[in-house]
Amino acid sequence: MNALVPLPILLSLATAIVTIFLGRSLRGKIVVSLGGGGATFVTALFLLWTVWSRGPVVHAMGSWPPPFGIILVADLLSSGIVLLASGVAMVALCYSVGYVEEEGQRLAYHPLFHLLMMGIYGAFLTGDIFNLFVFFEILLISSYALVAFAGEDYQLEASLKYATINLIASAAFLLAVGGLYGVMGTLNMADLSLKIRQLHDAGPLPTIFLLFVAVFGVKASIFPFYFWLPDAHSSAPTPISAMLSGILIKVGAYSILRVSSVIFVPLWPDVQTWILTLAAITMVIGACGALAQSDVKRLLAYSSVGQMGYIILGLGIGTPLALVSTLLFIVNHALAKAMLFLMAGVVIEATGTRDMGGMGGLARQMPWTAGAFLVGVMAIAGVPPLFGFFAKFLLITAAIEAGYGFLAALAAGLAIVTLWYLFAAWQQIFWREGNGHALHAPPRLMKGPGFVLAGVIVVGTVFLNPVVNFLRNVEAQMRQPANYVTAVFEEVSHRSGPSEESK
Amino acid sequence: MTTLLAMTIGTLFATGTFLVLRRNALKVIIGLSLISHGANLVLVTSGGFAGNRPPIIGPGGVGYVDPLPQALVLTAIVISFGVTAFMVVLLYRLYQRTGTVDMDQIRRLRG
Amino acid sequence: MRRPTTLIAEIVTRWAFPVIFLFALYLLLAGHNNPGGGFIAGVMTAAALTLQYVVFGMREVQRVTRSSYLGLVALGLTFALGTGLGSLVLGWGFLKSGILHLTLPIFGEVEVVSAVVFDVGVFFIVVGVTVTIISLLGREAA
Amino acid sequence: MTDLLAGLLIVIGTFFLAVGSIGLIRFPDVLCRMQATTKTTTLGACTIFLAAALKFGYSPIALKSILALWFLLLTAPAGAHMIARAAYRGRVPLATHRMVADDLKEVVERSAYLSEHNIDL
Amino acid sequence: MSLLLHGALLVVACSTVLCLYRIVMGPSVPDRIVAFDAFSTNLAAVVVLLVMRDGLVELIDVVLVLTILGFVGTMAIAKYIKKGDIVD
Amino acid sequence: MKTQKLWILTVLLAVVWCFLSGGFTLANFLMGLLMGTLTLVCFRPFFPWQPSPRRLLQKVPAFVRYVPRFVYELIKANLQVAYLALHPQMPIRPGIIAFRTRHRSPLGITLLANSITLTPGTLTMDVSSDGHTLYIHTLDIAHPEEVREGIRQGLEDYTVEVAD
Amino acid sequence: MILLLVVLLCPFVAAALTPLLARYLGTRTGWWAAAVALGNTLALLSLLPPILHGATVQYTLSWIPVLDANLTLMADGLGLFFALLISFAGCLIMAYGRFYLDPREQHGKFFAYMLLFMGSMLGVVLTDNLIALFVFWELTSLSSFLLIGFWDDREASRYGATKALLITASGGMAMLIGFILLHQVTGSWELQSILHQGDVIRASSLYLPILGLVFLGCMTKSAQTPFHIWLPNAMEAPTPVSAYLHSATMVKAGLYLVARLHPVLSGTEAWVYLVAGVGMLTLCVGGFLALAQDDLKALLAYSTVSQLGLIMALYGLGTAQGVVAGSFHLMNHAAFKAALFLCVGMVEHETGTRRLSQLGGLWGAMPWTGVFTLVAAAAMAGLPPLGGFVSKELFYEATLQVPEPGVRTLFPILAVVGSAFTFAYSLRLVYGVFFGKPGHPPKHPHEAPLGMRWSPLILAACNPLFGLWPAPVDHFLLEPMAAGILREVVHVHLALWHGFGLPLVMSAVTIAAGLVLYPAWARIQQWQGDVFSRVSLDAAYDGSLHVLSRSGRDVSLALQSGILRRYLLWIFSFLSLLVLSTFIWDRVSVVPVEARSVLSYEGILLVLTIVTSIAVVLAPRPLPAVILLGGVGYLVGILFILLYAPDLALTQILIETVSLILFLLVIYRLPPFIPEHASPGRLLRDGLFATMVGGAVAAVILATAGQGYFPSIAEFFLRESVPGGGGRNVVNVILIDFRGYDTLGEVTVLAIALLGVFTLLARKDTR
Ligand code: NA
Ligand code: NA
Repeated sequence: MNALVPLPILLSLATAIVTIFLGRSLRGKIVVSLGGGGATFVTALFLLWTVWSRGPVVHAMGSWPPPFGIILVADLLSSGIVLLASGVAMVALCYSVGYVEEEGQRLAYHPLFHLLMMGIYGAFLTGDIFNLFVFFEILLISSYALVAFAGEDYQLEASLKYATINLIASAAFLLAVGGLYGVMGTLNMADLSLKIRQLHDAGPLPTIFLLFVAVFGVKASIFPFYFWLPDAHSSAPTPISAMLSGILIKVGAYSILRVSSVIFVPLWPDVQTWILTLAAITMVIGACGALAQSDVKRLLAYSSVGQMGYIILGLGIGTPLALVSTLLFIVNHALAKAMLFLMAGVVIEATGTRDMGGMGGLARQMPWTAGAFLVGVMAIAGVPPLFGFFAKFLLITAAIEAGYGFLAALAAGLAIVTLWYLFAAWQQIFWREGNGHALHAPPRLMKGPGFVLAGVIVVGTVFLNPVVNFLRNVEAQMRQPANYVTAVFEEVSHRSGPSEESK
Repeated sequence: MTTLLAMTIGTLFATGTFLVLRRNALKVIIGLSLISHGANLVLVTSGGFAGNRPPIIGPGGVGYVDPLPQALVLTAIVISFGVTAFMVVLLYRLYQRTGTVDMDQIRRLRG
Repeated sequence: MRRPTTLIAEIVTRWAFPVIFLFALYLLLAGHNNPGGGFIAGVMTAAALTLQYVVFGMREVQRVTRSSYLGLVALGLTFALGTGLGSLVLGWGFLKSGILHLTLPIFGEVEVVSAVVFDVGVFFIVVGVTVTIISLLGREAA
Repeated sequence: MTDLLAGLLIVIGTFFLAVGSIGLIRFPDVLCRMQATTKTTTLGACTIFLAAALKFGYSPIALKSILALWFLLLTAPAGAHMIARAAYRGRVPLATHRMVADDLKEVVERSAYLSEHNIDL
Repeated sequence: MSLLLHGALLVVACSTVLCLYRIVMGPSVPDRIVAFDAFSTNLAAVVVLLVMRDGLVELIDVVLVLTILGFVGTMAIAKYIKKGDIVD
Repeated sequence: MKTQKLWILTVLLAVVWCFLSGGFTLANFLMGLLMGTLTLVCFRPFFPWQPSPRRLLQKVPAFVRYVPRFVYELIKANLQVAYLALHPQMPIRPGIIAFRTRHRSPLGITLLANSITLTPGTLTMDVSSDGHTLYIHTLDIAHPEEVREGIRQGLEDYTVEVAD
Repeated sequence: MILLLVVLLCPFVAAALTPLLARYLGTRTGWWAAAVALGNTLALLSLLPPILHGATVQYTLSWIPVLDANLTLMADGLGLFFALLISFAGCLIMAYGRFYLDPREQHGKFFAYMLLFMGSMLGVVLTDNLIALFVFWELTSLSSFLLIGFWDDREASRYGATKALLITASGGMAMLIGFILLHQVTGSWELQSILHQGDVIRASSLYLPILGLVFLGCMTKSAQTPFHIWLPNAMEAPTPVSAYLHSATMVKAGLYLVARLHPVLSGTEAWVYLVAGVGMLTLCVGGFLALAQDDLKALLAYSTVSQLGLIMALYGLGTAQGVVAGSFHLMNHAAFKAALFLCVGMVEHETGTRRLSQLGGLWGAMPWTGVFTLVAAAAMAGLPPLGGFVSKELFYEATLQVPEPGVRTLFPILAVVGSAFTFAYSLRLVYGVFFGKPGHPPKHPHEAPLGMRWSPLILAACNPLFGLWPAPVDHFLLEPMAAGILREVVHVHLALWHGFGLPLVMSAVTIAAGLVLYPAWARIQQWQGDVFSRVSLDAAYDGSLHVLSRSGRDVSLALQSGILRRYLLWIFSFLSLLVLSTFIWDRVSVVPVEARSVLSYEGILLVLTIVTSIAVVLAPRPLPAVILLGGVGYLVGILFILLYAPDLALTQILIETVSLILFLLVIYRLPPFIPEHASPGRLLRDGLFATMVGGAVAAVILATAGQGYFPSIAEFFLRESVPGGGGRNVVNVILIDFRGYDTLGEVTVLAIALLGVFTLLARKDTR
């Protein structure tokens, strides 16, 4: 069963390889690509089921016991988010088939997509801090390539800026890993967790912790590290925008969650103020940026900045309730923002413009698209009854309970601003008198995926109890790093491989 | 050794930073390369300098330096090579399409 | 036809190339016990091929080698993934290396490590990637 | 004995390396500097390689040193030739006031003329 | 012997500095390439001296690599310099 | 094709392999043959040179005469450069002279050109496209014809015997 | 009782089905919607008997039990009254809407939204759970948004929709925080439990915040001054929507909540001053504004504002009398105001205009409409023998008996003033439309179709009924409702004739003052026009949105300048700040571990590296810069040798050469370095930043390198390399075995880089 853990990563890689081998065969690439994505999704389901029923599952690469070898750990958090990622990826893939032009698909689109997914899954599953760096780089470089995929000026520009900023972050990551290794002599997260708890004097660890937070903050696009996001997320091909905003930025939040809940547990007070401050500023910046946009994708991108502010805010408050809200935000934003991007792509395809001023009146011609878009808008704006509301509600509750009245008020106030710009955007696109231009009908494969996500959001709202219950379990597991550590080191006693024989 | 190396690495980061803050995109990429040199050296420095022979097991097996940072750096070097290669080509394409490598002029995306 | 470089450069390169390539192979095979390994060997090979490009010109070399290096990358990835999956299927976990001790007539005691196959995969990938990038750019520059 | 010889070679090699670098600094134009490096630096390095070969006797180090030596002797002149050619054709300013002959000038100018007017002979 | 080697290392290191001077000061690009070539050869010598000093067999491969790559690099630069680049 | 003649190259490569693997043992040599073959298989068209063993053997005496001459010139060259480089006034009279060579084989031209570069005060700068004229930069030219004569007698006589 | 759930879900299900049914029903969709509402009304009536006996009807559907957010349905007198109001008014208005809407309009969409609203509104009044209540509360805002924007091609509709949404949602957000605080105090989300804890709540330090925040929500929803500004703009909605949402039901949600929380929040001075004070203010402001309107719907909108203020004031008095009076007036208001809206709708439908200046003398053409309007307006004006008269008398009486001394004289005066305005604008409405000079409407007026007249007839007929025969109202509606609010048994005995007393005098004064005010409407109109062109709450709303969006644009343009360097300055400075801060605040010490001394040549090589890297910065052209970069790379390789890392040295040197070639191939095509034109100040600044970054990095290294709090795991690799990994080169064994996964990732990165390059270069088109 433990072999299930690396499978999402390996399946993605294998799919990528096969699609490279397939050369320029379009049909073959699409079939393999969708098949691989589907298989990964199914694997992720099994993985989550396994973890749910058996507790954290650990896979030691090469059978080398932790802390020496690299291990992959699937606990509820990681397997849950892997499932989320693979689901959204599958939807985005289907969309891509309709969206990405044939030549692009014949080129490297499919392998790059799956390699991106490989990086994402790896980053979620790995239990080794340096391996995390490697997977970060995988997902980053494939996203640079995908952002620049269609080769337009602005895409190249966005990709260059995105890559530059993230390269600096990578250097900082190495600095942090080097520092951590210099002090602790190990790279395994569970081992680090054990050892840091034994320390009486934290020494330079606060520095390192903050460095990690900053590095992950770049991925999570916290202020002042977010500058790449509005450019990259708005310029990328639409399904990639959906993946970047839906899943990729969550990797940063996830990593902060990981290092703070597993490794640096005793040092949390040292960074909490920073995190809260930056999260608050991020929320404001996201709102400011979104208010200024007339380009629908750029607006959605800025909205992602703001949402990341909420996610990080919950993380910073750090109470169980706040963490549940953060998780709920992650799920909500992953589904809703991905859906909004996909639908924005439909609208752009139909009207031939990204400028909302040039759209209008689409509700008459595309009522279902309008409805789905509205669901997304409501979800992001946290309009009840969709579960985006509950994320917001829990966050505010948690902030109040933890005594952060100001932050609660800020979150509430900015929620209104979010509501404003999203509804205004929706109005601009779907209401008003149409400009009378003939609409270009987007392929069905582009519309379907958005509806699927909208459906998932609605169904998820109806069955919110199991979702929240699951997230509470996730949170409870996170709160007990001992579980994680035990699961990792139990691995040693369970395994018996050739290395045992040679000793 | 640590102090002098720290100074060296600091200089690599500083010069890299200075270059990254220039207008010419090529300088930016060169700056990034310097920074990644620095970062690689950080990793190799992290293990400290105990030991005085390369980690290649031979007779009289003591005094090896810490092999792990070396392996990590190897990975890091390769990765930064890959990324640099990509960026160089990206820059090339950008120049082809926009006719400039001036980062102050490559600012269609703003606001 | 105009020479991309000169006669002297060409002749020296013809002499140097096999040595460099052999050295690369040596680094590949010796890598497990001495400095070297798939990556280093791969870059070395790529450097040798680059030298060929530089001296003989892109067109000439492509006429001679004719192969697609993208396929080489995919092949290398298959090698690397294959060794990992092989051990996974055998129930040892991903990328578990096996060691085989052989005693051969002339070579004496030889250790065959399955991880070396992985290293060969790495070698292919590195050669493929480096050479393709350089030749693509070279074609642009030409 | 071998140690003594090796030591001597090291001294010689080091001397030539230093001289090469000094020449590199002092000579007036690129072609003259090249004269310094291709000869002295190459010989200096070769001498030191030889010293290593001598010091370690029949050993991997020695064999590889010899290989490196051979390789250096093979390639250094070719490299120098390529640079010199590029330099001259790129019209690097030379110390012309000291030059006593230039047989290449005419040839290069002719070929430059031909290539400028797209004439392929 | 060790003292000699140490001295030799010192001298060669200084000689490397001279090469660097030429790389930095140019004035022309071929000057820099020549200096670069000499620089890598000097570094190869440094490595050989280190090998001799510490008896580290493992490092000798580096010498070969440096020699080979010095050549490859020089050829590449020599080929790809532009006319406009030759003179600063 | 002359595949049958490739064995000599393979053996040469096997020797190089032995250098690389640190010893002339049978195992290394066999491995070298394998690797040499691999090299030739992979990059066959890069090796147009097909030496015949007999001609190779014939060249040995010439080669033996050439090597000491070359080493002598090499040392002389270095001392000369050292003298010039360290001399306070730096008494040089540089210039570029054309040199028509008797060599006709590419290998010979290359050998001569390299030898010229490594020997006193001369450096092969360029070679004409037919390969028959070498352009040589010289550090200290008293008279161009003297330099040409020096090269002819000091090197070309020997290299022509070795490779042409 | 599951019936409650059925009643609640029925409109939602019906709403979902409506677009589908509309394809077959066409213009008859309205009947379907009205039938649903009627069914709901009947079902709710069946709940009346138990509630009359003081029982409550409950049903719980668990939704998110882990968050205690369940669909706890509870119907008591208050809830049932509202539910009946919602369903019954819904039935009448949707039946009316079927005629009102043009056959070419999207009936399916319209009635789906209406039913969605009806369900949401039922949810508000029938849930016991505050979270669920909030959910429905926001859903009413959403459906109101959709309905106001029904004619989405009109700019004014979109403006009104957004305005209503923003203001009510803002209040809702405040209310949500209030609920959260309430939950903190009481530990429950269930009203059943919260309503028992009045003393706890009032004693809590959070009482004032709770009161303020929750009341803010009620104020915005019920259009209390100064948040009344959205209601007039909401009149852009089709008239049935105005009648239903913006007079009869949705705007009463705030009143409902005030009534609902009456037991726990009232009983303090703060309650009276806040709730009643705001109510009184709203009463007067609304009336004053209503009188001057030219647009009939605007007049009705402000009148609604005013009347809602009246009811709010009554609830705010905190007395049982006030509650009864308020509840009764609420009922009356629903009847007369809905009737008036429908009548205005008919006028508009038949004449094509709503402007008083274009109307007049319609009595002859539209007698039925005229009668309905007259009756309803008279009720609004508080004339006997209509229900409005009774409730106004009760209002006066209640204001006269305020316990708080500070407002004992003020409130009655304000009550009279507000009512005088009410009288005046009622008069203006009736007279201006049906009497006086005939106007010049765009269409030739005639009576509205019969089907359209039924609903206003029924609604208008309620008014004399309430006034002349209040007993059933007392018994079946008012008593249970008051009991629901006050949570105690209340006996109400309403009568048209109250006997002589101060209230009657006040009524007389009201009528007199109203007659005085009426002719002044034109002057008031002019005055308002003058003032509002300079300063108004609407302008404040628009201005604040404008300021918000402009400052958003300014901030994002300032930060997202498009200039990479500025982004990097932020990032670098923040990274170094973060790092350096820990050395100061967290007192991280910098005590380097020096395990090895520096030999002379090592020193030279290190310094050489430093110098070379600085030389890269100074390089004048791309090529030298790249060559020097290669030099740095080689030197780093040599440093690796000094650190006993042959594999690294090999890799570094190889990679450096290949990178050099890559750079060469590219700069071959790139332009030379452009002059930076950097001022010395900027160079100095960049230099300082660079130094700061370098210093921070050096500090981190000094603080961490080789500190070794724990033995490194590297021992394992050295030990296991040969036996376990089968190789003596530990680094290689780590790479391809112990940490082969990293290597797999690393080569994947390379492959991706290639794919990226491949794609970039495959796109052939150039500028
Ligand atoms: Na390797
Ligand atoms: Na290796």
